Amino acid sequence: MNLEQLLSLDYPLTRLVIGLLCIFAFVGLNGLVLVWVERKVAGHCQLRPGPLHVGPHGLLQPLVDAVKLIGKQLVAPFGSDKALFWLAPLLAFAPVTVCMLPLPWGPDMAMIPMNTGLVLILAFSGLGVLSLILAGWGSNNKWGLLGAARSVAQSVAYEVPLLLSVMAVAITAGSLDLFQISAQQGGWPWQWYGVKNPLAFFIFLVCAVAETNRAPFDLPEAESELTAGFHTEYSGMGFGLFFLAEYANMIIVSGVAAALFLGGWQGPFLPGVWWFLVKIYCILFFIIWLRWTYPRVRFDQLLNLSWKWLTPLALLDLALAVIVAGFGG
Amino acid sequence: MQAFDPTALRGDLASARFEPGPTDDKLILSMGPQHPSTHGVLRIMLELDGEYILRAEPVLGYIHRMHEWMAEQKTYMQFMPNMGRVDYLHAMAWNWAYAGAVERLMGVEVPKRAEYIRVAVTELNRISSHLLWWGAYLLDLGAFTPIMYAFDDREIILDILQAVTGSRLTYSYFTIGGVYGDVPADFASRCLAFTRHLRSRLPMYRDLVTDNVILRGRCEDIGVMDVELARRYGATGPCIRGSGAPVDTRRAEPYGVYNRFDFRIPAYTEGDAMARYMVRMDELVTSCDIIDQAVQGLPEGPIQAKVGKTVKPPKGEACYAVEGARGKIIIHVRSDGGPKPYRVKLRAPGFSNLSVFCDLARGTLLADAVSILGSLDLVIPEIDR
Amino acid sequence: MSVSQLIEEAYTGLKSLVIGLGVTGKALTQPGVTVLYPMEEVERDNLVTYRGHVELIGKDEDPAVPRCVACGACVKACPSNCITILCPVAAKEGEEAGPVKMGPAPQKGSKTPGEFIVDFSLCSLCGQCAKTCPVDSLQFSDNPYMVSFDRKDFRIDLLARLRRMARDEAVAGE
Amino acid sequence: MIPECVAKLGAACSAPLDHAATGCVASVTLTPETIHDAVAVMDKEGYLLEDVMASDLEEGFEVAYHLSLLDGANRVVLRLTVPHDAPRVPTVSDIYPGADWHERECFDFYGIDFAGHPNLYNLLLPEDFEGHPLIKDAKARKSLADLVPLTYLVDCGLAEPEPEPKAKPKPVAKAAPKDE
Repeated sequence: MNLEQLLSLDYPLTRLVIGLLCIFAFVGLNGLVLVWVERKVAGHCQLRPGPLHVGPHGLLQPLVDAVKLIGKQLVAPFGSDKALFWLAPLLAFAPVTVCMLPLPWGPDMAMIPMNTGLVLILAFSGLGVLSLILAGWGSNNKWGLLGAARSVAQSVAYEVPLLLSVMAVAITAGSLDLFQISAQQGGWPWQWYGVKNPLAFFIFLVCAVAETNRAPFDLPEAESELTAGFHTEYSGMGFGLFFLAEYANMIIVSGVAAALFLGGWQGPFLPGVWWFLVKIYCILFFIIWLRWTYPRVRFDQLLNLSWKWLTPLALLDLALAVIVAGFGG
Repeated sequence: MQAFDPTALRGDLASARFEPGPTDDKLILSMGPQHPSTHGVLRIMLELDGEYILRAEPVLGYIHRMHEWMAEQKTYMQFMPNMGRVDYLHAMAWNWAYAGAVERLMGVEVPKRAEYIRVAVTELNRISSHLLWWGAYLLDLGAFTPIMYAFDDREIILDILQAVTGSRLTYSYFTIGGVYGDVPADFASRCLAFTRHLRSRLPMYRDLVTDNVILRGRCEDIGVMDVELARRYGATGPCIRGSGAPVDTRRAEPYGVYNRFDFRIPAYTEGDAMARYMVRMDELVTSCDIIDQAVQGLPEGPIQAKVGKTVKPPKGEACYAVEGARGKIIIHVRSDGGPKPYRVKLRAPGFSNLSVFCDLARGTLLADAVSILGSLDLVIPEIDR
Repeated sequence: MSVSQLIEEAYTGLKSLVIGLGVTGKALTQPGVTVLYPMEEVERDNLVTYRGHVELIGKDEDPAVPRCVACGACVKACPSNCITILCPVAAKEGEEAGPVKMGPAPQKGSKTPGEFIVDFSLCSLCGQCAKTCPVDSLQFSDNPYMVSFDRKDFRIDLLARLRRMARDEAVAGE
Repeated sequence: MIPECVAKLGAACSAPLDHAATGCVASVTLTPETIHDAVAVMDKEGYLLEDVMASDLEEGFEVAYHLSLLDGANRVVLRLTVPHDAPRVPTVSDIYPGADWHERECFDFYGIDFAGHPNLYNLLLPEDFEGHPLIKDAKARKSLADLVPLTYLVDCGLAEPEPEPKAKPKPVAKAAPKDE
């Protein structure tokens, strides 16, 4: 093979490398922007301005914070399992890169188009909890351990209704390809699956918040109970990576939600990728808004909500979707 | 690098009372003194089974300052600034308890205007204390925004009290036989404007928090304490009123001019964290009512009784009970006729309220323990004195 | 629990959540209440009521000279011993008139303070000194902005401060 | 006005106090032997234990239990004195669990040994603190007679009634209890 071939976008390896580079750039940049958005929304919710002084309207504040985090000493606690302790934040990032690959940014924009993209995302998003366990276990800290235990139970509980709600949409669309699912919806809200099947959308949103450990379901890191849960002992960039992974996960679930329920890239006037970004940011804004409004639920309530409410509802929804698809198709 | 040897870790007397084992499930956890929801420097030793609490024992003394010893080294008036530091959130009540005890000892009659001012500032201070508790409690439960709204409203009180006393937190406003200075001319109108404002804000508080299903889930049936338990532990204030006993020192042994005011004492019978929460929310209204009556009926006259330059009570002993934001504050003063008190004993309501925690926390989840702890409204400097 | 009760419970729960979102959402659109300190300041009306460290009051006829008679009452009244007043010690009979020695107030024969220092780092702003002063020579200043990296800066020479303020006032009056 | 239940306490002496002047309505003097039963009686009557206050006197350590009913101005003081060299008082924490910490506090400040207390160790002071901070020098100690008004002592038979009280006549002297 020659150099020309190697540099062509059709060559899978090249495509993968470029895609990964794009993902890292995108996640890094959007992570910073999201931190800013989060703090701004929090600030304005609480009648204060939020970050203001670094850059225009404090836009560069997250960047400065990141520089600070990078500059900090990396400290591993006495008696911790060093290998697991440092592996965990890296591992937190692994599923992010993979899950980003099949997201449909535009009608012909994807890192790697694949017909089972949804399965890939669902499979790898379950990997994130592994990093939390390792972080909690490896740091030789009781708070960390409790946080890790919580994260496992939470992840298991919410994976089920999440899958079921996604399945309802997949059955309606008759595909596991995010491109196809997006393409089958239209540019207008009444053509979206989120409007056609609001129950699935609702369940997906709740589960997405829980899966990304965001308030009011941020139990693994509940700072008023477990100080900081699984990342109690992390400092510097170890903490920074967890932080970034949390925001990256938020972007992924929002991306999936936008593709599944909000018509993906479709919309009038603007090119597809912009619509996709707008939809992602709307969902992100909603998740952030939730965090600054509600108290945290208790652990058993969290599990009850999943097993007693969301799972039966999701099953019901799935059955309905099957019936509708069976008759309508 | 040294190998990690867990047996080399040595605890203190408090942690030595908690032994790990016999099963691996048991987790001994030292919650605090640096923990986000222990409000300062309280430490709680916990014995956990998973996340269920088998045994809890508060460890005190991290901000102990020996106020009672200080009292014996200072003259009567010199001890007054300490009162603002015992319970910094409801400093006025402590001011009043100490001033009241010494006045009782000396038989001083406080001028009516001073009494009315005392009532107004103490109730304002009570509202500011309850507002801060509200925000901090929600912070314990994981909601970040309410504390900012509470501080927004609290700021108005601090401005009013700053105009009266000159300080914003650690007030030292009372004197033996009166108050330090007269209130500014616009005091009454500002107080009335504030109570009006607060009443208009309460529906927002209810919408955002009180009615919230998540909060109700975190508070209802958590830490249930009946009157009998509260009595045996000496829990007072909103804690016992949440257990169904409408007990309030302002009504039980009226001090100052409280018997001239018409106010309702809120009480709830459930005895859980939600009942204590509701009592405090209702007390905001009660305090607003009292402030309205106090500033509208503010008489003219002197603000200081004649007590002489040096305060020298005759020998004897007296105690004075005041309803603080957290419960019954009692200060016992014992005089030998000299310029310094022979013995001063501070009865902090939080001290007794916290001691119930061991009982309430048993068998609950860690998250519930945080909720119970918050619902007791602890101010650690007051507990440790 | 019947199904209708369950549905009702879920409905009221969800409704309360939506109302909660409404409250924070409304706040999102409202202007903030924060005073952005270095750029803005709290209005003057609010600041003047603040009780800062104590300061001396000048005589009506000469604002640069304090009313203080160096009786030492404030020193005794202070709970935290933060006031130091030094006065020239009257030379004993038969002693040579050497350099003037300073001693703590009150000193016989000296009716004005030679030095009046307040250690603000110890002060608890209780106001006992101003209350006990027999000639009303002490009052609270209203400066909330006292910042320093050095503890020594909080030992405030009140006589120098009074002179400075009198001078400033004289300049302003001209 | 002495509450009726005081009669059941087996008190060495009891005296009414003026609530307006002292904040209490009755003072009951007991001994370490009788305190436990007396507190149990008060518990049955529905009293709330407000605090346990110790003070260092010439006669020894005085321990005062302040109790009041939930409602009304009816604070009763139960007091007893134990010698300095053997400060031993039976615990009442088995009756009032809330007394647990109050007694530990007294142990911290005065070194009073509450016999039968389940966990009598430092509460407020650091565990390596030497001594007990509120114990006074022998010189600074005052007798109980110097600390309470004469009428109270007379009621308890600790002093002879004098026509002219020793304390300087104040314009607002502590009047004798009015509501006997």
